[in-house]
Amino acid sequence: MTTLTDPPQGSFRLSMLINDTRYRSLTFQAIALLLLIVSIAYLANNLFANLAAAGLNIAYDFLGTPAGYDINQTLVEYNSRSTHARAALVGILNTLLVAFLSCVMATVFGVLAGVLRLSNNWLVAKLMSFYVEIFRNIPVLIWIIIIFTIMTAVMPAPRAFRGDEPEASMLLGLVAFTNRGIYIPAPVWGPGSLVVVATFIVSIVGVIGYRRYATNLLYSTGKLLPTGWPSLAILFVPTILMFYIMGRPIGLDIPELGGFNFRGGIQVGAPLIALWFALSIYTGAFIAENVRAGIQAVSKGQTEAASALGLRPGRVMKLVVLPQALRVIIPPLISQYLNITKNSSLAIAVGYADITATLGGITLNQTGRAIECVLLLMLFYLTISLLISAVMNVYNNAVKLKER
Amino acid sequence: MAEAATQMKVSDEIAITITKMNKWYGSFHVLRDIDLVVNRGERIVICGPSGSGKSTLIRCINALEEHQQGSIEVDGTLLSSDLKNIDKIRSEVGMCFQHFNLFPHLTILENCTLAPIWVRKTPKKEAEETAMHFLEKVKIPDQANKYPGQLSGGQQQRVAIARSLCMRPRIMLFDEPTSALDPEMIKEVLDTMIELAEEGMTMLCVTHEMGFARQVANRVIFMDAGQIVEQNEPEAFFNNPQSPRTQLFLSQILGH
Amino acid sequence: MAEAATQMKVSDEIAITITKMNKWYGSFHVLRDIDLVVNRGERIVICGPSGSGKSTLIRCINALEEHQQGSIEVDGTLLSSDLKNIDKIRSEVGMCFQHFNLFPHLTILENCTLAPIWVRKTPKKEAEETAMHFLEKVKIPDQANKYPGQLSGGQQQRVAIARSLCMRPRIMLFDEPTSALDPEMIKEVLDTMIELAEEGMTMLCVTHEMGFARQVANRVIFMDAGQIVEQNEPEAFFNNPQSPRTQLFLSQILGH
Amino acid sequence: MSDIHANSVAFVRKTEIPPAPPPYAATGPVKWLRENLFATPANSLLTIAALYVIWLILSGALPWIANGIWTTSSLTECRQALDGVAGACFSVLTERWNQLLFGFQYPSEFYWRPTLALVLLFVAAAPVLFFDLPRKLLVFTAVYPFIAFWLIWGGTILTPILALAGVIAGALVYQRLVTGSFAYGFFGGIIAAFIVWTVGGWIIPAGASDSAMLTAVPSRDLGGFMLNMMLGVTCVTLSVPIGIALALGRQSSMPLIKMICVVFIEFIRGVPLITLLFVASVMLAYFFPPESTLDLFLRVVIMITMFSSAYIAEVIRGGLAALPKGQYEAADSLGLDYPQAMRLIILPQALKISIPGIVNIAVGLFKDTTLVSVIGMFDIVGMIRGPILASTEWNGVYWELLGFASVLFFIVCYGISQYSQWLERRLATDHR
Amino acid sequence: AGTLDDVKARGTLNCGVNTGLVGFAAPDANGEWKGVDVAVCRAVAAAVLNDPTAVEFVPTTGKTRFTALASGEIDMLSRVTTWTFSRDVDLKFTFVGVNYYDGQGFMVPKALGVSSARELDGATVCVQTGTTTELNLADFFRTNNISYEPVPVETTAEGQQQYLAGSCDTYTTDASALAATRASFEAPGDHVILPEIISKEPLGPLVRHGDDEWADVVRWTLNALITAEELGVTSANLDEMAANSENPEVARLLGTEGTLGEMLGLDAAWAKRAIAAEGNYGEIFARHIGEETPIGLARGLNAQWTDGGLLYSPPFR
Ligand SMILES: Nc1ncnc2c1ncn2[C@@H]1O[C@H](COP(=O)(O)OP(=O)(O)OP(=O)(O)O)[C@@H](O)[C@H]1O
Ligand SMILES: Nc1ncnc2c1ncn2[C@@H]1O[C@H](COP(=O)(O)OP(=O)(O)OP(=O)(O)O)[C@@H](O)[C@H]1O
Ligand SMILES: [Mg+2]
Ligand SMILES: [Mg+2]
Repeated sequence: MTTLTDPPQGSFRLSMLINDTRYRSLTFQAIALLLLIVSIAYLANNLFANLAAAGLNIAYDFLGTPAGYDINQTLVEYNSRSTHARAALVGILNTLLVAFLSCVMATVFGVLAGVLRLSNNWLVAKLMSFYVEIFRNIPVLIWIIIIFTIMTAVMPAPRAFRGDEPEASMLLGLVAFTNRGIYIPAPVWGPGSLVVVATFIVSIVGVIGYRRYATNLLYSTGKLLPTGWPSLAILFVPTILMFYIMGRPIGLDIPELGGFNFRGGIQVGAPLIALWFALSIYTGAFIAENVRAGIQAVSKGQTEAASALGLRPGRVMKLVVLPQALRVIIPPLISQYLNITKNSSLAIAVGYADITATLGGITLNQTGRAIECVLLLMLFYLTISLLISAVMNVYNNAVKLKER
Repeated sequence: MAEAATQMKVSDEIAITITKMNKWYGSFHVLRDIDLVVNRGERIVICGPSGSGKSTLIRCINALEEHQQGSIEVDGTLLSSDLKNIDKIRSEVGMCFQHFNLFPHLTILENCTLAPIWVRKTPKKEAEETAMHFLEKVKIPDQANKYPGQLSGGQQQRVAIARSLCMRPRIMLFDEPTSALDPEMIKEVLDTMIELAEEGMTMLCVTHEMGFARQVANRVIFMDAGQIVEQNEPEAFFNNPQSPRTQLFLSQILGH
Repeated sequence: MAEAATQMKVSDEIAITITKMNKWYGSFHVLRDIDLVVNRGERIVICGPSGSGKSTLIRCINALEEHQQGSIEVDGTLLSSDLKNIDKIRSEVGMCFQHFNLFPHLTILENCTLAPIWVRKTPKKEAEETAMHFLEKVKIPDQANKYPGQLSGGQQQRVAIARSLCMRPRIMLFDEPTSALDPEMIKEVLDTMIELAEEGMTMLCVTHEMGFARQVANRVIFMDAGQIVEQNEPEAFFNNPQSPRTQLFLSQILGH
Repeated sequence: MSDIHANSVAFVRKTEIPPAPPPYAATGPVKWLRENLFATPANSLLTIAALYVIWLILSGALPWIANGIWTTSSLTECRQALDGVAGACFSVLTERWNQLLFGFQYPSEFYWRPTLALVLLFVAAAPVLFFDLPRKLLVFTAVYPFIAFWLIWGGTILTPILALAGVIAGALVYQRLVTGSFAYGFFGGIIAAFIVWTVGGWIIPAGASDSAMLTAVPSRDLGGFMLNMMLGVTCVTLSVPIGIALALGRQSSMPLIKMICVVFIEFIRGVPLITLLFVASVMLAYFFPPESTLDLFLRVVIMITMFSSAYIAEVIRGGLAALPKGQYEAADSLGLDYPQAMRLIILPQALKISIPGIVNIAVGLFKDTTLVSVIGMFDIVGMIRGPILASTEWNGVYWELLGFASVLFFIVCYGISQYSQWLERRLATDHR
Repeated sequence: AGTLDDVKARGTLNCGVNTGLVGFAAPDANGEWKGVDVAVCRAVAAAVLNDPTAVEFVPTTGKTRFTALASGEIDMLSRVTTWTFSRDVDLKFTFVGVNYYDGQGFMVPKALGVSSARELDGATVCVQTGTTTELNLADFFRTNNISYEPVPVETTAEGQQQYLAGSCDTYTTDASALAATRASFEAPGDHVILPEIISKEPLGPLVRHGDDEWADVVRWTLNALITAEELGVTSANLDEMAANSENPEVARLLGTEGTLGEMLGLDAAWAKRAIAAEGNYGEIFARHIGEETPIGLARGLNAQWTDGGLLYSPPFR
């Protein structure tokens, strides 16, 4: 920017470096830059001196060597001959998995508790504030350990299911709760199952279509169709019919006790469950507060105005309060999602193979490449959080209320 | 100006009957033995010191507050805890608030069509036509696609009036509709209300705009400490108040 | 009333010289070729429609905003990017804002002594004495130990004036000092300003209080769209405006 | 009053109606029950469900607590004593309370020292937390860190005295020079403090610690809940000034400084604390000269402080943004320079607004100090998961130990958050 | 300066140990560190600083141990660390010897009825992460073509809890540690250690690469403990042996003859002090993990070569 009228050029004096607004900020920035460079140089110099003294170097080729260890919960093909990079990938996917599951469940808990906390039922409201206070004020690590302990120390071991008079039995003969996790039946896709699945997908589209149609109908003729039970019917009836028409092509692979463990079915490991549940219920308490604040942020006048127009309470909620409350709720909600992702790194306390446990744990231990592993680890989390904040910014800009 | 008021027709039909109505907030007795009959087409202005229960009274009429004793009958429907009756009364009675309470996430047009579509089940197109009609009436049809936040206070209050009118109410309640507005804007809102009055709408209006009261009211009611202390035709009320409390109040308000 | 103005002495010394000053906000040209010479002891009132650049102009004078072309000289000091000069000018020039901008966490007395102690390096005791002197002058010595939040708007604005005066400025700038006040309070602030004017303080005052302008101003400047459109002695300015824009403006403001 | 009619409009009240008590149905417990518990059928169902949940919790927990055994010396004995009845073995707490609170290495004869430090902490924190208390108490707050350091770590008293002397010298020089320019004062103060520390370092005799009044305790021996408290208090205290600097930097008009602060803040906020603790435990040592002996405690303090200062910076930035622009302008127009304006006008107000936010960060941080157990420090969680649960006597006692830790954290965190709510209410009504 | 000088200047030895493994390194009820690894630290401290208590014990986890050593936070690491090629060569450490020849084994509850590791197909295995154990385990099951499910645990304590809670069928680690763990159980008899030893685990103290003086000090202190047992020097007869022994090697060892201490940069009585600290290797073994202790390990491979074991110290000459 061209600045003020100044004395003619050439009369530069050294004191102007401090006294002249034009140079002053340059001076300060130069000093800051210098300090920054000096301190980085100092740290880097120490680093290289230390590494050289220890005869080490910074290299990432260890990522290509076989990891040598096994991982119990993997979403992609992996065995002990796979590389460290692949182990890291397994970890990343596991982090994303537990973060995703926890976000969903935390939202459910949070919204429920937040809404119930505003309920005019005194007892329920008090119970919910008890939940919120208890969970907010105790460290999440302790919650993870407590829930993991419940999983491992209270649930029966698989061997309890053995014998003629087993101490424990499977729920409905389908699901087994053990201290190693929960075993649920896995679907077996027979011929024709594709048709059933396709039907189901078409039904989902159908439900969306029906709801659109109902809205349009309301708008064009003023007829209000019910949406609740018809949606359910559209969702399930055709699929169930098709299931029987195709001769029940989808079977269940029911977990069965064999050898040391249950076999067959899908195993959801105890660490995953503990982490999932603990993160959800802990973060749920925070989300509940956000939800409550969001709903309370919609002024009482809005509800009154809507009721005065004759809208029933349910519609007031749906048409007036929620759309406004969501704008308040969603930004903190997204940062809670970010917190969940970051807190999922506590997986290390329960032996869940997330990125912190694989790359930042076993790989680091096995290769001794501490600096490299920790840097990669931070890079990963940084990427995730930058992505999430980018999403948040986009959202915030999209819903900003139009003002004068 | 009193002529203007008398020119407007008042029918003999009764619109609202309030009998021996009492209301408490906790143990605080806000409304005491209120008796009031409003005829169709009447325009009533309610005034009184702050905290005297004016807002509470008109909020009881469309069940935004519940009363504990006595009865309120609107257009022949008794206000009880029966949801049906409440719905019926609310669709007969429009209300305007001090702070407009427009829905900030909806455009002006959507604000106006929301209730007709969802409560009256009017087709959207028809609702929009009605809305445009009333927006024209309050003289802001060109703002229909803006958001409330983009309008001035006076414009917002006029939208709020239009929004109520879209439900085609037979009675309108106003709770200090101009007290949150700048002086220039007060006039435009009062003009709209006067126009409404001239069309014969039954109106109950809490306001301290004495000019408005003189011009359109059939009756002015003065409340204090939860009671109706005095009521009279505007000329008589202002020129010759009977109760000492009314006199005190008027001296304060007009001396200002 | 014009006599009052002419009574007050205007010296030949020049206090402020603004030459061909231009300022842009981004690409928006707020001030265009402003030329203005203010003599010591002169009292100038600046008026004009909202957004015409009045505030910007006087904020440029004490470097709250920087200008991009032309020069501003205050008391012989050229306003440049040299911090020394800026400091010098700011300690010569006092400023009062529309919203007082008192420091809410400090008492009235602390508000007044802060700058003398830290900028002028006056000993605390002496600073307090000065402060009390000026607080007496604006007629609120008894509030010295209260906090700004405990005073009325008019009192706050008078404290703001006293606070500026404590730095013993030779020039005072006022930016709509009364526009955030209730009518009763406007008078007490204007009285203080008139007193100040009578003592011969050089003043630049953005205001729409025409009574004040007539009573104390030597000159009234009318700005529009970033330019000085017209300037004249108050009587001539109000009774016989030349430019059509001024006429329009005056008709609006006086008709109101 | 049937005389009120459209035809006879005029009405004047002659008699005042006195306030009457509300009808019984509108008051009393009946109304309360009806309104708050059984307003609608759905509501009644909810109430019953809630009662059931409460019954479930209480019926599980109460007998367990009531039957608790406090006096046995191992789990086996405790199980025998319980004889199949559901009950808690609180004896693990009576047996190991010292380890849970102080770690297993802190000499037991010195337990009074950290305890005293904790008590004094309340005294020191009071004037900061409650504005009404006499400002003079802040003097004690200022010396408290040195007292606490000496109490907890012991060693020669000369060390804290020297540290204090350095700070005082710095402050004096700062006061002397700051009237000239903030920069002179600031750097002069720092230099003076360093001179005093260096010179003092030569003077303190090498063996002073051995013959000290309080025996020195190495920081490796700190543990248990005390470690959580110390990490929490130290890191929050240290991170407030750093947070202020970062927040001011982020608001700066100088792009480079702004950039540095933004990058730092966003980086720290983007990674989980645990990775920073990994940095402390496995990386940081590489960044310092080999001969420097930064022990793990210090390294962890550095990383946690960085972590919390980034979050506190964001809170303070909010406080700064909440101040009206007029405050900056008024300060400018009075001729105050930037450091003066910040110190005298802006920060006092911004910090006051930010206190509730800072307190929330502090609570979060305090809870997060449990993560140090993951890098092998023996805080209360580390003690439970390591030495105590692994010991032969108490292998398998989960609930009592985890419950105890939870209760401790709950008391502290809930207390602090109640304080912050009280403060928020108070700030809302304060004369501002 | 070399580590030796640093240690002398500091007056204490920083010794990295396990966070808690009974018999090797664990704090007792009074918070005092005890165990075979700890004894080595004390011996070195005694040799160098003339004070077996001048040791700072730094508890390290599998994750932190190598950084702690590489960065200079500790002077030596004495923490059941397996001597492997990559640790020695790639991570740039110097293993100065072996103080315990170990091998990886499995522990299972008796009730499971398993008698060989090869029967563990499909089992859930608790294993400490970041150890060679984890790698051996993978290799063992891979070569035997059977499957398993690993449950990674961070510390011995955690492994023990998980195993006892039944969330894994078997716990695998070095056989000595298994014995130590089992010893701390309420009912040790309910658990068996399977006969297979699936790996070689030579455990020993290590120091940083490149500081040979210091490596020599630690190496020969360890050797002194072993040689002392071989020569029959015990903490009890130490003074007597030093005064009267006919054996020239004993004389060289105990510094009554020759200048071995000087060559190391220490004084003549260094080894004598090292042995005095906790006794010779045999005494240490017997006190912490031997058959009389709850851990109850037999000497086995860790007997002197003269008794058919692998302990074979180079001569003091
Ligand atoms: N929700 C409530 N709970 C308890 N008391 C209330 C509530 N709403 C209003 N009140 C009290 O009832 C009394 C009457 O209130 P109301 O709002 O009707 O007065 P008003 O005449 O409209 O006053 P204003 O002119 O200030 O609007 C006041 O004393 C008020 O404090
Ligand atoms: N910081 C800024 N950035 C960009 N534009 C600005 C800024 N401040 C003021 N403006 C614009 O500059 C113009 C002049 O503003 P200024 O405040 O000087 O007007 P004014 O004459 O004082 O008006 P008012 O009577 O409303 O105070 C206006 O159009 C305003 O929108
Ligand atoms: Mg009201
Ligand atoms: Mg202006």
